Amino acid sequence: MLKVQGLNTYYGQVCAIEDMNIHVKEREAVSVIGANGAGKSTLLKSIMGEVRPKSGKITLSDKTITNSRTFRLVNHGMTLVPEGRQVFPYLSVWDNLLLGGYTLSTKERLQMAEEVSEPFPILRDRKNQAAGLLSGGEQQMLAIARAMMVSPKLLLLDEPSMGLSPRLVYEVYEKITELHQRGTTILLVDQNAEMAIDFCDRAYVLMAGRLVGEGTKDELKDTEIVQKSYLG
Amino acid sequence: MIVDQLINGIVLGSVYALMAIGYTMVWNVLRFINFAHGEVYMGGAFVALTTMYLGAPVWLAYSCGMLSGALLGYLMEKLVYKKMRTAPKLNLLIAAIGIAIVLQNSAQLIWGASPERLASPFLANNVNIGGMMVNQHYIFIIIVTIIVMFLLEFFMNRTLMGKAVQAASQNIQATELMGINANKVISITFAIGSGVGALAGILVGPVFLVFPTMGVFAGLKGFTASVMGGMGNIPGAMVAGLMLGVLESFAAGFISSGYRDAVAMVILLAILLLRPQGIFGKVVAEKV
Amino acid sequence: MIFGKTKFNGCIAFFMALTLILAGCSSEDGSSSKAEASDKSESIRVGLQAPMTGDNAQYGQDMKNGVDLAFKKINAEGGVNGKKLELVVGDDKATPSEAVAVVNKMIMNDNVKAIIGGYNSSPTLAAQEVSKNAKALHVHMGASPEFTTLDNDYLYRIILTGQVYVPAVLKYMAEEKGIKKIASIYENTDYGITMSDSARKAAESVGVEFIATETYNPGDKNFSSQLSKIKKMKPDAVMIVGLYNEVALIAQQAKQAGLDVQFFSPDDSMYSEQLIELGGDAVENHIFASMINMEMDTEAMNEFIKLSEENNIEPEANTAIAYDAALALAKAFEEGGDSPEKVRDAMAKIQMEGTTGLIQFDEDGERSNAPMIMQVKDQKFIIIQE
Amino acid sequence: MEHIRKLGYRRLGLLIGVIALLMIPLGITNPYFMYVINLILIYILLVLGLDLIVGYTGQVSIGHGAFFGIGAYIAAIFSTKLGLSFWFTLPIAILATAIIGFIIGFIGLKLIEEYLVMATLAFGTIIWLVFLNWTDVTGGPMGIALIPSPPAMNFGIFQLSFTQYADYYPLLLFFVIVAIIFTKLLINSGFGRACTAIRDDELAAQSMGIPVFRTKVVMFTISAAYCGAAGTLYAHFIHVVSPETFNFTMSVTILTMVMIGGQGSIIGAVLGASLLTIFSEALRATPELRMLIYGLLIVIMMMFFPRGIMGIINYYRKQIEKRALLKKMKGAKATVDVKKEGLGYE
Amino acid sequence: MNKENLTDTAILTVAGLSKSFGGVKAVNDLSFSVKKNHIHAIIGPNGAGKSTLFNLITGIIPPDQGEVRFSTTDITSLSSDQIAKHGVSRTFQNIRLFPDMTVSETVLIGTYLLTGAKLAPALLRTKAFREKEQAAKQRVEEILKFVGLWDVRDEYAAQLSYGNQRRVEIARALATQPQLLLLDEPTAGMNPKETKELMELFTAVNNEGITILIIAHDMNLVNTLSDHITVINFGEKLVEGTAEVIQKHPAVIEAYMGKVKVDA
Repeated sequence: MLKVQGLNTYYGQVCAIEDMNIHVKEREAVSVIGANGAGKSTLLKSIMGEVRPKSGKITLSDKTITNSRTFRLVNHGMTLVPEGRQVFPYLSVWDNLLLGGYTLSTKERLQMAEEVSEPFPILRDRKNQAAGLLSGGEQQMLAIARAMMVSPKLLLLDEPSMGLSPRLVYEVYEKITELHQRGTTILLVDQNAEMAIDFCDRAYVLMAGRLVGEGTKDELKDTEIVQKSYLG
Repeated sequence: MIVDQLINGIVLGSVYALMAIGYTMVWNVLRFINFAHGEVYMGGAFVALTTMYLGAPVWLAYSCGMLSGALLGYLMEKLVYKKMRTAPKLNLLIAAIGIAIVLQNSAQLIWGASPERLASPFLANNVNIGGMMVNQHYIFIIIVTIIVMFLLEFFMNRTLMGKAVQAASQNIQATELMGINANKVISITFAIGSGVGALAGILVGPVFLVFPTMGVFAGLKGFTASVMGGMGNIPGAMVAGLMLGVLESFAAGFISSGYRDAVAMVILLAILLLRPQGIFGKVVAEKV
Repeated sequence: MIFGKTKFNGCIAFFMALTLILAGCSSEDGSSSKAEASDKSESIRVGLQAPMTGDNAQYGQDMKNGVDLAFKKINAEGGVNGKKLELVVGDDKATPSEAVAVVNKMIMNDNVKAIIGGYNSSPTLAAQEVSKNAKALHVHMGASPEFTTLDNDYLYRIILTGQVYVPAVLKYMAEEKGIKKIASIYENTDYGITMSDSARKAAESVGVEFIATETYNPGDKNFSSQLSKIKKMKPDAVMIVGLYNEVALIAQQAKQAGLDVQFFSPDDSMYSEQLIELGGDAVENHIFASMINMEMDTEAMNEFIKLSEENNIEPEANTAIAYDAALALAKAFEEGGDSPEKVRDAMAKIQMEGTTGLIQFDEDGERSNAPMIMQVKDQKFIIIQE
Repeated sequence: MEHIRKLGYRRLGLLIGVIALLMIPLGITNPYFMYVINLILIYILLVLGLDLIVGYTGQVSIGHGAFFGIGAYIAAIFSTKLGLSFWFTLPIAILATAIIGFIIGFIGLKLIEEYLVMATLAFGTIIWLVFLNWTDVTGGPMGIALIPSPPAMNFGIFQLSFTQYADYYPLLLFFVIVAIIFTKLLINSGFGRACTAIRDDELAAQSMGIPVFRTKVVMFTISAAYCGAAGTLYAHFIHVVSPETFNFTMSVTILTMVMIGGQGSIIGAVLGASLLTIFSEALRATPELRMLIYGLLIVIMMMFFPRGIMGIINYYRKQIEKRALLKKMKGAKATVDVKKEGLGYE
Repeated sequence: MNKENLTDTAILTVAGLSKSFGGVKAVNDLSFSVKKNHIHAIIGPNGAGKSTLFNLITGIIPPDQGEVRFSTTDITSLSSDQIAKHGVSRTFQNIRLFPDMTVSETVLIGTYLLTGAKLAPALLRTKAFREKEQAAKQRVEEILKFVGLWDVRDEYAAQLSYGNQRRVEIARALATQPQLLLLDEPTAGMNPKETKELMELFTAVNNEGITILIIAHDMNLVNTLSDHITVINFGEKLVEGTAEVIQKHPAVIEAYMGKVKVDA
């Protein structure tokens, strides 16, 4: 479904991603793990068109999407839950959700809002509260629900466990798993290697902007490289 | 005397309020001071004037003025500011000042330096309100300002497009992630803000005349009012504009007319130092 | 490396280059101007110092039109002693420092032999020093009276001073209109202050009293506060000292504020179609003293009107006055020839009919025509007292 | 040894340069050009002053026209009303602008970015309105005219009587050279480095023990004093001051010169002041188009050359250096792509 | 080096420190102390409040409650430049260099406290001033040689490799002659080789008698380097102790690895 070929991304002079090749198949859940600064987030940002890659090719369902504008990609059925949630702090929870469905018709939008908030009762309880006042975990739920508004075919998640307590991390992963089981393809990036590997079908290991390992859940679980990457 | 000055102040204040709302809209999305906003105010008034010369009825001329103001703002954003998104704020500021200079002098080339009076169907009549004779056009200005405020308030807080504008002001990248074309949202906001600015110029035209440099001080005042009201706050801008107008009139009436403009500047300084979030702004603690 | 090791060296290098360029230009220019002076054939350059941009731009434009007409006429008749007159326009933006800058440039760089303008008092006061040092005639339209104390033989005023205008109009107001209590609102400039001071001096002798005095700054468009204050004092009449834009606006806003009394102005600064266009009903009955009457049936005026129609120019009072100044200047050049002193002496002795009547100057360089009293009636300017 | 010789040459070069600069009036016969050069020198002082705070400390002010005005008005008032000569008005003006600069800096520099811009704008406008309305002292809109020239100076070989523009030139040049040396000494000291650190990263600077606020205020004070000195020179040179000269437009003009020359560079200041002054004087021929072209120039410069002329020069300088380096390395893989660096902020 | 004799005195004491942002508690009633000459590590998951803690200690943000003492001085309400003056220096999580400066210029900024900023001597170029400048340049040279950046001293700091940029930051911090050095995730984003080299540098710095307080994710680094470890989560202290104690602590495993797997 998603294919990244020979991707190079630079921040000024600094190379953040070097010759990256990954792919995601339909209905698959793929994780990308690696230490801080390994280039995981840059990878997602490059795919999502937030950062301009220097070279390489990205295709989504056989369509080349390299250098596409972010909002176009969303309309193509791919969306990202960004690192650090990035909810709109001064807008209410419900407005955040509705904005997620900006491209839908009014009727569909309201219907979807009801639908996606169903698994997250807390969002319904706090409908009119400013999103910035939610706790980290709640914001993460909101960010995921917001991304689900457009019923994406492919959902990218950037560090969904960041700054969350273990119990919350657990909850977040439960929700993601649920989404996956309902048929959403997922590409997920997380520092929390253990959770990420447990969740996925297949994973990539990144280190300093390069792909250093790849394999299915079971292959990777006990390899040294993974041990190393999640411990540092 | 007090009532006189109060009415003067409210009329003046309504215009400041409209200017302030325009500034606030632009600030809302790009967080920078569009120094050329005063020139949009002037441009709108001149186009209205020309349309009227060509024989258009008043309502059509006014609308044309507003639309051309909006177009001017849109072009400004499209041709200059958009290309400078990543530029330092200082460069943007100077570019805006450059645009203001260009527009002012183009206006002089096109329409000449001599002030013109914009026609108003209401200017000739005074209305008796509780024994006070108030000009009908003044009342027209106040009513239009209030309507515009409510419309924009509705647009910003009750429509999804308005929410998108707010979202873009908080986080452009996340806004794009919602499938929203943030550039378009910004352009539209710029156009609306500029249209409102042009409307202010059109409303003032019959009272204070239309001439190429009319935007300079009006711009400063509108800008002061928008800071007073809390940048980005539409009702705040409205109330602050009115307050500023009344305060100025009182200062001019009871202290010295020469220092009328100094009042606005002193208020601006005081607000910046004591309540930079504006009189009606809220302090929102953000994680550093 | 483009520049030397230290920035200072770079600065010096740059400045040297700049100098070379400028020196190149200047020697070229200098020689050509010298050639011009000795050749005696080409043309006489005259500078116009007036506001061409900014709030006062239309006055400058009017003046330019007037001078253009005059020069066209003279050049068509063969010029001055066979030389064509050439106009150099300098924008003083109605500010003293710009006036100094632009007169400097016109005299030193453009080689102009005389200056017409400025329109406003303060810029003229500042710029006359430059023209005086260069021995260039300076014929201006400013109103400030201090000019007589400047000891500048090259400075001439083509209009009347406030000391002539103000008593005339006050006398009329007191005698014909029976006005006792007057409020005044004046522009806070040399011009306004002079007029206001003259008015206060003259008031006693004609038996009127100033009960309120308000000021505004040039460029102001909102006079509501001042008018409210004046309204409270209940005057019989209000004297407005200002240029036509402001007079029209003040009258308008006074009407909107419900201040309905006789308005008048001391001089003809607002004598323009523009006043009626902007002021409409509000300026009806406005009284002022004037040195010029555009309806006057004199040879000079008729010629001026004909010329302006031919050239498609609005015949404004300011245009006619500037036209007079240019004609007077041309005559002085014709009689004085190449010597600046002789030109000056010719100007001092000049006697000619202009659109403003007999043009002649006293030893201070002032004109001494008697003003007439005019009024706006039915959207037209009419004379009510000769 | 070689080092010393180099230094000696440099000194000699400077000496010759200064003498050559002093000879300029001999080469220029047109007094108007002399006038323009003098004006440029005054602008250089202003731009150097503003650059201290904008270019070296990273704080924006669009109120520096007011300091210029305060200096000019103090010179005008003290010389016309009290009869003080230039040599007395100059220190008074410098001191006064420094004090006012200190007060304004102390109040305003707590603000950041656009809020500081607005505050300096408000301050500049207030001062301008005071010039305009305090008629008893400042002469209101008429300003103050007939400001005397500096007293004649006799140097034995030549006299400066200050009746011609050429006479002002050595005096103005002297102050500009002093200002340039002063600026150089300042920015090459611990204090100057502290300022640059604040400009580049306030937080990091503070963590190095630099008292950010105090440093900014001191720099603002010095910057105001430069403008005060320029104002005094201006008043005694033009002989007239009036409020319009020192309004918002003047503040913007100085800031534009800083930006167009290139921030944080002495050569940039000289270039910006010179080119913009010449440009604006050259456009006097077309008064109606003058400001229009001027405005367009500003917009285009800001859009395409955000680092000003110095940005362009540095870009080509770097490119030349890099080419030389590449030649040296011959065949070695180029590590840096020149084009990537661009002319501006990216 | 005999550490034990020196470690009795606490160089930094944090007591009951709290800070919240818009209702969210970033640091909550946190207390710990750093002993002189130790390398003290602070670990915890992302968002646990570690960087906020550093910002509180160095006075970048004021705490809501609590006290920070440096040796015997109360530095709670001091501004960060004053704290730096007392001898606390730091690096930042996202490297904060001065974009327009070369390596040696950047480090020269660090000598601000050494040279001072007196204007008059600078303008008169007095002897004392020149001597101080000379001393500062000397110090910069020493430090650059010490951290191994002498060869790249004239290059723009921002154009160096990630690892060297971090070195510049450390060199700059060292130039202030600190007694306590705070390092915020100094090895984040480094490759193993760079990490190893940086670890060597830290030991060398510590051997110069400078106490180090370090935030890190790299357990390997923490275990090898640190004398003492404090684990925080949700702004609260979870555990503290030596590396061995921490590694085996169930709460740490839970917090850090995100899942209760004590039994496994």
